[in-house]
Amino acid sequence: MKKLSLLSLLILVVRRDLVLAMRRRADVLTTLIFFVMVVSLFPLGVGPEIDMLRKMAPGVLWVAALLASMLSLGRLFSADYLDGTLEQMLLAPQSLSVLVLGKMASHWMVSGLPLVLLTPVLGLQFDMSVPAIGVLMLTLLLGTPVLSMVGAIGAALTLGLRGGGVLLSLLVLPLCIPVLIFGTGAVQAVTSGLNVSAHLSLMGALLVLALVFTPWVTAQALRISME
Amino acid sequence: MKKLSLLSLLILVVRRDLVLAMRRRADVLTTLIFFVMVVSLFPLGVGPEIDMLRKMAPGVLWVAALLASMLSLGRLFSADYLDGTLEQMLLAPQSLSVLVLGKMASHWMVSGLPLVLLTPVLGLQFDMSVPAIGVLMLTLLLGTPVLSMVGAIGAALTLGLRGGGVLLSLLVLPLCIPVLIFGTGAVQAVTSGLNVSAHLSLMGALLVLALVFTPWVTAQALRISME
Amino acid sequence: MAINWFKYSAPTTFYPLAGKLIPWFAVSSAILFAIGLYIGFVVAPADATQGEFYRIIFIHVPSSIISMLLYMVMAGYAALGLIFNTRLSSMMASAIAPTGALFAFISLWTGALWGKPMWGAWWVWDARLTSELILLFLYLGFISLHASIDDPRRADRASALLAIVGSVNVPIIYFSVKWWNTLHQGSTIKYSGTSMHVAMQQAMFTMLAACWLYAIVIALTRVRSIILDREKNTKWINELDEVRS
Amino acid sequence: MSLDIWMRENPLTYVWIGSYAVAFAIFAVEIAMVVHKRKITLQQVRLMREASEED
Amino acid sequence: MLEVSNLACSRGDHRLFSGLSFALYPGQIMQIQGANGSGKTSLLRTLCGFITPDEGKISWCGADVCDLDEDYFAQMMYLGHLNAIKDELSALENLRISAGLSGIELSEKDAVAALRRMGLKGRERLPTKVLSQGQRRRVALARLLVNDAPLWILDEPLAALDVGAVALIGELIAEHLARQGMVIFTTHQPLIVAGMEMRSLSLS
Amino acid sequence: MLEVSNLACSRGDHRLFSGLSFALYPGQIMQIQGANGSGKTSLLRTLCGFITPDEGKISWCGADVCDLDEDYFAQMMYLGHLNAIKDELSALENLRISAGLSGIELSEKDAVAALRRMGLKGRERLPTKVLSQGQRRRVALARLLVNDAPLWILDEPLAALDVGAVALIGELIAEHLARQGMVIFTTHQPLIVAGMEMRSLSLS
Ligand code: HEM
Ligand SMILES: Nc1ncnc2c1ncn2[C@@H]1O[C@H](COP(=O)(O)OP(=O)(O)OP(=O)(O)O)[C@@H](O)[C@H]1O
Ligand SMILES: Nc1ncnc2c1ncn2[C@@H]1O[C@H](COP(=O)(O)OP(=O)(O)OP(=O)(O)O)[C@@H](O)[C@H]1O
Ligand SMILES: [Mg+2]
Ligand SMILES: [Mg+2]
Repeated sequence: MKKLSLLSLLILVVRRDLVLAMRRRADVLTTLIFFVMVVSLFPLGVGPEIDMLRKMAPGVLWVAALLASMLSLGRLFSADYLDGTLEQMLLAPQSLSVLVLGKMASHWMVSGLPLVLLTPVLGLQFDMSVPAIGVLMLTLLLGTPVLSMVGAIGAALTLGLRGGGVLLSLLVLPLCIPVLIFGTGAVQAVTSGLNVSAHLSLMGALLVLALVFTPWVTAQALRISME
Repeated sequence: MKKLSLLSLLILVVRRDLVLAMRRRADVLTTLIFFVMVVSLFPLGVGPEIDMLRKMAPGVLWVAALLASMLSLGRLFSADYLDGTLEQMLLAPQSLSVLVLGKMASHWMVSGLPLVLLTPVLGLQFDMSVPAIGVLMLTLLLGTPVLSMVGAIGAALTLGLRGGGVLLSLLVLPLCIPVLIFGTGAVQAVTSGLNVSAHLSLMGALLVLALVFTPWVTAQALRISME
Repeated sequence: MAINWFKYSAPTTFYPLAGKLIPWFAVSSAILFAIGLYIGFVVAPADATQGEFYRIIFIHVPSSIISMLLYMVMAGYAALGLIFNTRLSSMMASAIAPTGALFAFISLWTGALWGKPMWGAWWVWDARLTSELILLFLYLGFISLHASIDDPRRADRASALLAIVGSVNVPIIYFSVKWWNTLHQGSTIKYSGTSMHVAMQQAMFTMLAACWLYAIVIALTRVRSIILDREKNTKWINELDEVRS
Repeated sequence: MSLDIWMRENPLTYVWIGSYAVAFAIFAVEIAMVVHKRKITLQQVRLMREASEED
Repeated sequence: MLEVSNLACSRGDHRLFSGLSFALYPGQIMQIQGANGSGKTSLLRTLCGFITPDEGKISWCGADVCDLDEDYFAQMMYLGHLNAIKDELSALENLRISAGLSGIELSEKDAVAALRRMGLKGRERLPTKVLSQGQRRRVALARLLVNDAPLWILDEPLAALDVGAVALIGELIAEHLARQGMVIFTTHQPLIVAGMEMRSLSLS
Repeated sequence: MLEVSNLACSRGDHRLFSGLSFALYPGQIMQIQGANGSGKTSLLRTLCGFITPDEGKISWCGADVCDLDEDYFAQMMYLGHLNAIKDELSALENLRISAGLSGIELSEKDAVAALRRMGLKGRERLPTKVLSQGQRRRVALARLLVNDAPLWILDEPLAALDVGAVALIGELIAEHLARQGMVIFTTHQPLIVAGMEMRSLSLS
């Protein structure tokens, strides 16, 4: 019996969650389809004028990504909570923060990354230009991990509560507004020919900030919820 | 011991659900706040150009109403399911459809009607004209009951399932698209000076259709889910 | 005749029958694809207005038609399964759904590729396009609901109800979308209404038949796996040759 | 823009690669999935059969 | 009269019972026995029509219950594992509403009387959230007092009850049988019903 | 060595126990007794650090467990009401992953051997979804075989197990005690551990 290092623990958790996600493929797909569906509802509501759609596109995609990632967060800890695995994780003799980071990472790979990869297709539906789509993807790539990480705090706090879904959105959405503003701001900058690096570096800073603090905060929230 | 008529059964169910909603006020408020929040995210995502916002407004409000009502639908039957009341309802010697209709009605009063009443405030945020707001409210008044009713089918089908929320939206959103289209279409018609009565009567027709069929279908779905 | 139907609606007899039919359908489908592609690309002349691009039609139209047809077939099987409680019908419905969704996807994809040279945009919010997209969503909803329920009988019945509700809604959705689109902008899109060349027609029908046979082959193969999975505790499954070897 | 030009110059390649190759790739993937599913299911059924024979 | 012939039921891949036949006549009582997971609850839920049996028929007074549907429900009351009471409502409101759902308009006076008989005096107007587990079960059981259905289907009615309440349930059942009622129930505890022969059915 | 002094714990408004003190030395075993709802699970969860006690102190080898934190967790293993296994994974994957989470890299061979000892031969690679309740519990208990923590905290380890498995658990515990391990557990069934004096603690 060999002791595991922190890195291999992280890899173990990520791999476990990815394997589980693959065996429950329906859950992963539903998030993705929800995203596509919300995005496609907007033209139906706003009308097919392509000019307006093009302008709305980054906002709509970002808001839809925000909502999809909020909704999928409900499942981040709840399965482990219900079958008792979360208890065992809290008793792990290694850093709980690392475990949590692993779960965040796999949540992002399963519910954030696919959204990023789908963005070009949806962007074309709104007739966005190619550089705009590129920047949009870049901002989503930087921003969705932040959503997963900040959302994890909310998921940990609302674990096992009635009406958890809506409550979760209420807690987390306000915290995610900066990400939304920088994300859409960058795309608007590129379409009006401005420099986007300021926006992107701000988002990078947010990402680093989230990486440093949220795993620890989420670990604390989990300890509170399991009492 | 007097036997109850169908009408008084309906009233009983509606009253019961309203009393329960009042004693759990937080749930009602969360739906409302979610609605306000989604609507307010859009200007942040799309940018402050008032012309575009005015054009988007009906679509955004409708989509937000759709999403808010989807999210609150998760709770339509789940509380009764978990504490066993739903079992007793299925064994009621009177029409299950009437019971279901009562639950739909109170769901609408609690989560659809408040949205309609909030619309003027949010409409003004987007600088909509007064007649447009009037028509928007009218369409929401006709449309949100349809959302509650069609959504009830989805809620009954996904009762007690893992990842219920997203799945519910996935099932129900496509079915609600006609309501969305006619609802926003009416507002666009009034802003471009056209006659709205065609839209409104179509929505009325959808409402009648839903009233006739959905309670029965939902009752069947409940029987399937309780097996 | 009636007896025959019931006989083949039992998984016990249907399973080997399907096994025997699959190779025939598969071979004819492959042959028809070959013929269709030959006529479509070699025999049929280029279109006067659309040039070579119009050749997308030979895959686009069959897959569009089949995606819609399969939804009706699926809903029909689902309804049969719900009303008469026949296991096989429900299994057929769940076997058809993924194929239907893929055809809807192909239709969207090829349509988008056609749109680029014709309209200059990959996607416009046209009535037909939008309703095909919604059809894809309906398929995905059916599949997701079925996959989320662990108890197979409840899964069958719940998703059957959904399919039926969906099929009632399809016309409503279609007309609403159509109306929505024509309200503001005059019809920006018109398909080339010229009468078709004979070879084009032949290619299209051959491809349609090929796609249809392909769908049958896939649905039958899939339903055989479903039967195996659902009935794995029964005696007849454990006595099948492919299981024992 | 470069795609537009390439497309106009090579319409048949565009049609072939864009539509038919993708469609047939999808068909191929679906066939592979169905065959794989059959293999897996058979394997599972055999496993269950062996497990029940051991009892 | 409830008649069950050749009933078979399975959950998931698992056959719980098959070839089960019995008849229950007015004034008779029957206990279902069996280990955990042997299918007692499943049998009762099949009798209620929640679960469609794989094979066999359940008939009420000669007619198949599937055809009778709501007419059968009017003749029957089911009390399951779950109490079917709302935490937010008081015991009184709960009882009146659940009577209303089964089609009976119950006056406040009758409801209070039923709750007092169940030993809930002084607690009628408290939200059930603050009641103890046993008191919550009593609220659910009070429905037996305000219902005139001849067939009672009770799943572990004694769970969480203390000795006094168990005796009271025995009394209630004896009265019901004396009125030519029928009772079918499961329990892991002994239940004594005065002066009645207890039939029992074992699921293995 | 686990030492508990003057422990008090309450859930909701309700004081479950107070003034509880005991010490557990290497090679000792202790059973917690008490009616349903008397607070056995709450006590064990307090010992694990999930619940902060109202009063009192829990110390491990002289140091407060709140200060030790992860060092204490490395010395302890807890097995609760819930099995902590994933339906979608096979027994083998489950065991290897849960060993990994407690910081041990378990080779496939060792894992298979442990599962066989628990009587799961031939079922190592089936998804646990298709296993029976007792088999699922065995998968969870297999963790006892691959863990070298000296303190075992077991909440109803015998639930859902048949006679053979109960005897096996008795053996495992006896071996663990012989290795100078410590065990604290609850159960409603009798458990015989060969040649050990069983201390017991009653909660009322
Ligand atoms: C993503 C884009 C598209 C989608 C989703 C789509 C969808 C459909 C559907 C559902 C049909 C079947 C209609 C029926 O059988 O009644 C169809 C037929 C057809 N489509 Fe498309 N389409 C798309 C793009 C295009 C484009 C760009 C063109 C050519 C400019 C085109 C030309 C046709 C033609 C000629 C037919 C057959 C005509 C008929 O039967 O009415 N489609 N399409
Ligand atoms: N929906 C379901 N899907 C699959 N299996 C099920 C389902 N419901 C119950 N079972 C299984 O059916 C069996 C019978 O369950 P049932 O609840 O009828 O037992 P019981 O005799 O009432 O037990 P208890 O004494 O614990 O109440 C159990 O093994 C259970 O695991
Ligand atoms: N989160 C909570 N809030 C309020 N009360 C609680 C909470 N958790 C448990 N209780 C109450 O605390 C008491 C003790 O519960 P506990 O689970 O410790 O009992 P137990 O002795 O383990 O019972 P069992 O033998 O059934 O396992 C119970 O009366 C329970 O209702
Ligand atoms: Mg039971
Ligand atoms: Mg306990």
